[in-house]
Amino acid sequence: MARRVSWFAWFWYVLGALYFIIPLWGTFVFSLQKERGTFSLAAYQSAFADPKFAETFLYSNVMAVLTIIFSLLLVVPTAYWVHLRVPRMRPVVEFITLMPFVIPAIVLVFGLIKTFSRPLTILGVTVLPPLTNSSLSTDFLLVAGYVVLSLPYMYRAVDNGLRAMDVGTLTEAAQSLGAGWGTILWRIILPNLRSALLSGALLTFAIVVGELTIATFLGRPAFGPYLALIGNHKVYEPAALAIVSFGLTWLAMGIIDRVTRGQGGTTTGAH
Amino acid sequence: MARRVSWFAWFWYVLGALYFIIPLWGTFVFSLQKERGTFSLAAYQSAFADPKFAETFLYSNVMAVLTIIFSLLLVVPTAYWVHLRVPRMRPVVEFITLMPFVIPAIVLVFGLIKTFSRPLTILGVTVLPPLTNSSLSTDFLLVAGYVVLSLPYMYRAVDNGLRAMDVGTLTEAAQSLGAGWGTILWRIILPNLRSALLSGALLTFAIVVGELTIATFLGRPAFGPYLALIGNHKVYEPAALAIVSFGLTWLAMGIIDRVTRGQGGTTTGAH
Amino acid sequence: MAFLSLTNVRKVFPNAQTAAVEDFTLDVEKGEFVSFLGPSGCGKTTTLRMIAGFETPTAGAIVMDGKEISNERPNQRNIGMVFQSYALFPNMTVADNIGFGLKVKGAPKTDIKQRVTEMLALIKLEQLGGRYPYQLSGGQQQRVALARAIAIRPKLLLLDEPLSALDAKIRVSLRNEIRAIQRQLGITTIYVTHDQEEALSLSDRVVVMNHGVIEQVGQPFEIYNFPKTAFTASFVGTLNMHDATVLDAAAGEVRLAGASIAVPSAALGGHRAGDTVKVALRPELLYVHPTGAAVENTLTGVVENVAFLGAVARIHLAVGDTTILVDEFNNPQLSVPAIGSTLTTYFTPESCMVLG
Amino acid sequence: MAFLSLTNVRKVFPNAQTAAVEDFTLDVEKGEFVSFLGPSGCGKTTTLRMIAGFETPTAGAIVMDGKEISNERPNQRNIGMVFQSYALFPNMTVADNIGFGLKVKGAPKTDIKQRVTEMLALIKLEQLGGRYPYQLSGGQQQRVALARAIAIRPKLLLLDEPLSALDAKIRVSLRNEIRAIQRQLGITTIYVTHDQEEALSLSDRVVVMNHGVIEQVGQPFEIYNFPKTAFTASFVGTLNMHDATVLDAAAGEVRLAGASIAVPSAALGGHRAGDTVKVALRPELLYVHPTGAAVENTLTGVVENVAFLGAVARIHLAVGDTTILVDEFNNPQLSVPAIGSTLTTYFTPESCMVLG
Repeated sequence: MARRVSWFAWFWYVLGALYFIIPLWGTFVFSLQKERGTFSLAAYQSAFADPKFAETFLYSNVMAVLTIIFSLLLVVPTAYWVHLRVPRMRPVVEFITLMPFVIPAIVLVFGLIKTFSRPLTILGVTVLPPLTNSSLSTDFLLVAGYVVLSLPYMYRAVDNGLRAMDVGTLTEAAQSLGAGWGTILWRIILPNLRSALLSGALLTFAIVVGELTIATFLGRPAFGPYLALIGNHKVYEPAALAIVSFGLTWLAMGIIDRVTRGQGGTTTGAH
Repeated sequence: MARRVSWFAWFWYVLGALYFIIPLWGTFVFSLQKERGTFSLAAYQSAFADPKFAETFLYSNVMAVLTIIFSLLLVVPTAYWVHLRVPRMRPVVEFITLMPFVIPAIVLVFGLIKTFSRPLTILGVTVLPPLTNSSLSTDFLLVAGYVVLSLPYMYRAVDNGLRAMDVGTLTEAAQSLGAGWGTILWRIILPNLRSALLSGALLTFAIVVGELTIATFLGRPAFGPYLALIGNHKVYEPAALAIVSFGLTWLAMGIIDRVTRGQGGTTTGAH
Repeated sequence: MAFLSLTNVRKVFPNAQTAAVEDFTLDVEKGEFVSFLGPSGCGKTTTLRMIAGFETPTAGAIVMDGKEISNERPNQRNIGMVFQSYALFPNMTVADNIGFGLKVKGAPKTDIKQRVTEMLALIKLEQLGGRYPYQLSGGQQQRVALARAIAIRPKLLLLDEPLSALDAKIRVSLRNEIRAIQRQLGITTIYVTHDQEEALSLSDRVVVMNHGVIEQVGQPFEIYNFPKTAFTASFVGTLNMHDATVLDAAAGEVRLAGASIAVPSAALGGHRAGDTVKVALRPELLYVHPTGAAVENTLTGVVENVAFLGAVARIHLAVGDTTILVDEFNNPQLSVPAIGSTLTTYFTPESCMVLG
Repeated sequence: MAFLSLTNVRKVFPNAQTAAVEDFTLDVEKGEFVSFLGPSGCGKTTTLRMIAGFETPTAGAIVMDGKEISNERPNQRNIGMVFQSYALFPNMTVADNIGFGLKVKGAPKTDIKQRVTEMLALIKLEQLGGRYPYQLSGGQQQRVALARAIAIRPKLLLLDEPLSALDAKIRVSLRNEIRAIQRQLGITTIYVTHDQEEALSLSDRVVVMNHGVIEQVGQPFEIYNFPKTAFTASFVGTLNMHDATVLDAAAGEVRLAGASIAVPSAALGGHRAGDTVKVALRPELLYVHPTGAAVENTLTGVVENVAFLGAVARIHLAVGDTTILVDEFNNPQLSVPAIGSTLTTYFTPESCMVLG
């Protein structure tokens, strides 16, 4: 039977590969053509030479790490609680986490700016000063926006991780052995989510580093706007940076694969 | 025990709600303030009055429907095959479908334009004319880009749907009753994926209608660029359109909820 | 006073039409092994989960060791629990799993180590302390789960269908092991199962449940031989149960499958001639009639089928339009009757149970 | 010629160290009910899946009704299959599930309708044709799955642990139903199970498997009473199996648990005095010694435990440092020996099996 489906499998394999490889190959070849008539890495050298590159890249990395920390604090307890107490609500929560893609980023950033550029008052009492006045508080807004953007990936990753274990029974087993909520989260749930959290964090990282809209509108010196700026002024360098970013992705994918493989037995053991 | 966790539950409930509601509320209040000193729907009237609104909205809807059709044709057989024959590859395929968020849309569109604005040749033979010459072929590129963008949602939705049934055993049961691959896909797999497909399709729809980058760079008259354009020139109308788009989302969510509920027994029956 | 007392315990789940458990009252003595036996959805697991603290009773009291525990949190009750799905922590080794409860309680490291060694010896897995759960077979995992529950020296041990996920052969050997360990430690134990042989073979007392209420509480021998209700009689063990017509209540005479049968006359008290009663007979209490001998209470029929169950050969005998099961103990020289042949079976009046 | 023939069938999975099935040769007659019995991972399910066409044999031939089918696709073989997980199509009603196979084959609507009605009557679910699978109990779902497999009038019916997911009580009633339907239709059937009682009670012949190879093929009575290997003897039924030392091979005399025991001398052929052999005894062939009577082959020990299993009371008797199990048939007047009391048991030389 395996033989019978193989033409089918190959058809989709080839189609899928072409779908991803053709644009990538085009971009790569293009990035090597900065020097007319010959292939060279000149575009890469030029791209890395700009001090702005290192500066914006570093800034985005710091923002990415902050985003990961805050979204973990938000997502892990929520997803755990949903799994444990209201599993029927899972599709609803999942849908809510997908909202960032339904509300375009541009609308999200409008809402953030409109709301927090004035002092926030509840029933006439000021509970929060305007946040867009200093760069520190604007960074806070930026991270808040990024947390929303990263929600779908982070939630999905954690949700998948929780689904792979029997959350309810493990929790009850730990309770019957005298463990409280803190111990259960820290000693049982988190260790078993290790590879899921890593995968979510890596994805969040990649998204934040490349994000354009929110960073632009909040006027922060991030890598995304820098990439777009180069795209407007230069021809070959954006292609080079795209290839670099793609390379980093595959590196991350390799890491995830290794880590997941190391834990393979843990999940397959359930069968 | 339920009582003990309730403070915890409420804390996250309230935090999550604030997180989403504050920006939304701010945007909504703002959208009502077009006429100074009073709340009115003037911004909504003004936004709907523009004939460009209907035009771009219709165009984006057509593109969305095409995107849904093509991504279903790509995703359903692939995901089914992965579930059935190479379940160990699932994390890898899943990661591949997430790539659109790791390669920024701007890079994707660069690659598409760079590759397809010239005749595509393989070993010196032209297999495809340049696609950016006519608006029809550019629309084709646009849909191709959108299919990539929608992959994560579509794949996840289908993957979840497949996971909820025992794909392998159902397939073998159908085979032992004499069914071929076509019958199995059409009569067993698709009907049981109904709510998953609907959810994936609705999300794809929402994403395509709001998408900005690809449509802008390919120069097509879509709703996303129109929204951005209004955002640059007008003050209150974008807020109004954002609220409308949000309302449509909740409508879609309600529909999904109803449909999923109707089939609830099918999945819970497995316990 | 009893070590564990449940008094009028009731549980209604939100949005449920009927109570999952109704008016459950039971005293368990220290060191006793009690089983809750019944079909799926009879409330046995819900009752166990209320004792463990995972569900809160809607009404009633649960008192353990003289203290009301209904409102205590599960992690304060010091009750060990073993689950059907083992529920070992996948990120910990066997030794860490077993030591987890003591570590949570802040026991010194040397104490934990000593107790883990002790437990590994008890479950005969001395060599496997460093393994991870996924490296063990199902039976080994469940033994580790048992050791983990016992390691904390709980006041009470609860087992929720611990053998259901295992193969038939391992089920039998592990149940003997569980019973031996329980005897050795003298730990008060409650065991939930839907398998009547498991309940009968393990327990000091069996609680038979159906539709959320207790049908009967008693020793295995009592439950099996003197069931109080038709449900208990038919759920526990194999049974011939047929309608019979009372011929003479005072003389203990009924008509069953066309034959006049003697039953204990006391069992017919309150019935009159012409009444319909249910007469129940265990297949192993029916004997094949020795040719030529004259005995009372005989039924003659045609052999429909002979099923060989191992230690027992079960003869399906068609008497009129009812099928009577007759069990014979296996032996290698056994001559089973041919299908289609005529056979006479007899039984003592005392072995007849009259129900309803 | 046999209806179904497997000849030297072998299956090695990619990347596997050892063969899942090795040199499997078996002939099944038309209308026969054959069980594959063995522990998890013994290759029984793999063999079944090769017959169904879900796995391709690495070597060997599978011939059904005179035609080699090893390379036919599963949907061309016309073999009905019933799965452990029921595998009903959740989007179809019971009637549509049963009619699916005929619909796929393009049968006329009226024919399908008639056949579905017939099948619903066969499984006694006439009223439930319009229900969806999730509205049925597990036992009902499995009956629908059986009807669906039979509806296409398959040449062969395969059942893969069909009762494993069900409660003990339903398992027994459904297995009797399966056997009755199989008898009624005369359909050739292969049944995979890890439960020895199921295999013994259902089958015309049982194939005992272990580690991918056939240990023994035979009728249930034969498998149980005359096992050829130690594995078969211990896997099928409960067994006392202990090492004994040959005292006099010609006279059939061995030393077991400190006592001199007579066994069939033919069974000791090839052994010499001083050799160690395994002596196996079924618990139901050991009898409690009537006080004062003089019989041969007695063992005297201390009662360790008495487990009441329902129809049988099992006495654990400690003789020296070995534990001997003695089964007694239940009766309400049964007086079980007290734990700690001394008991003597006896058995006939013919009931001793000598293995290896």
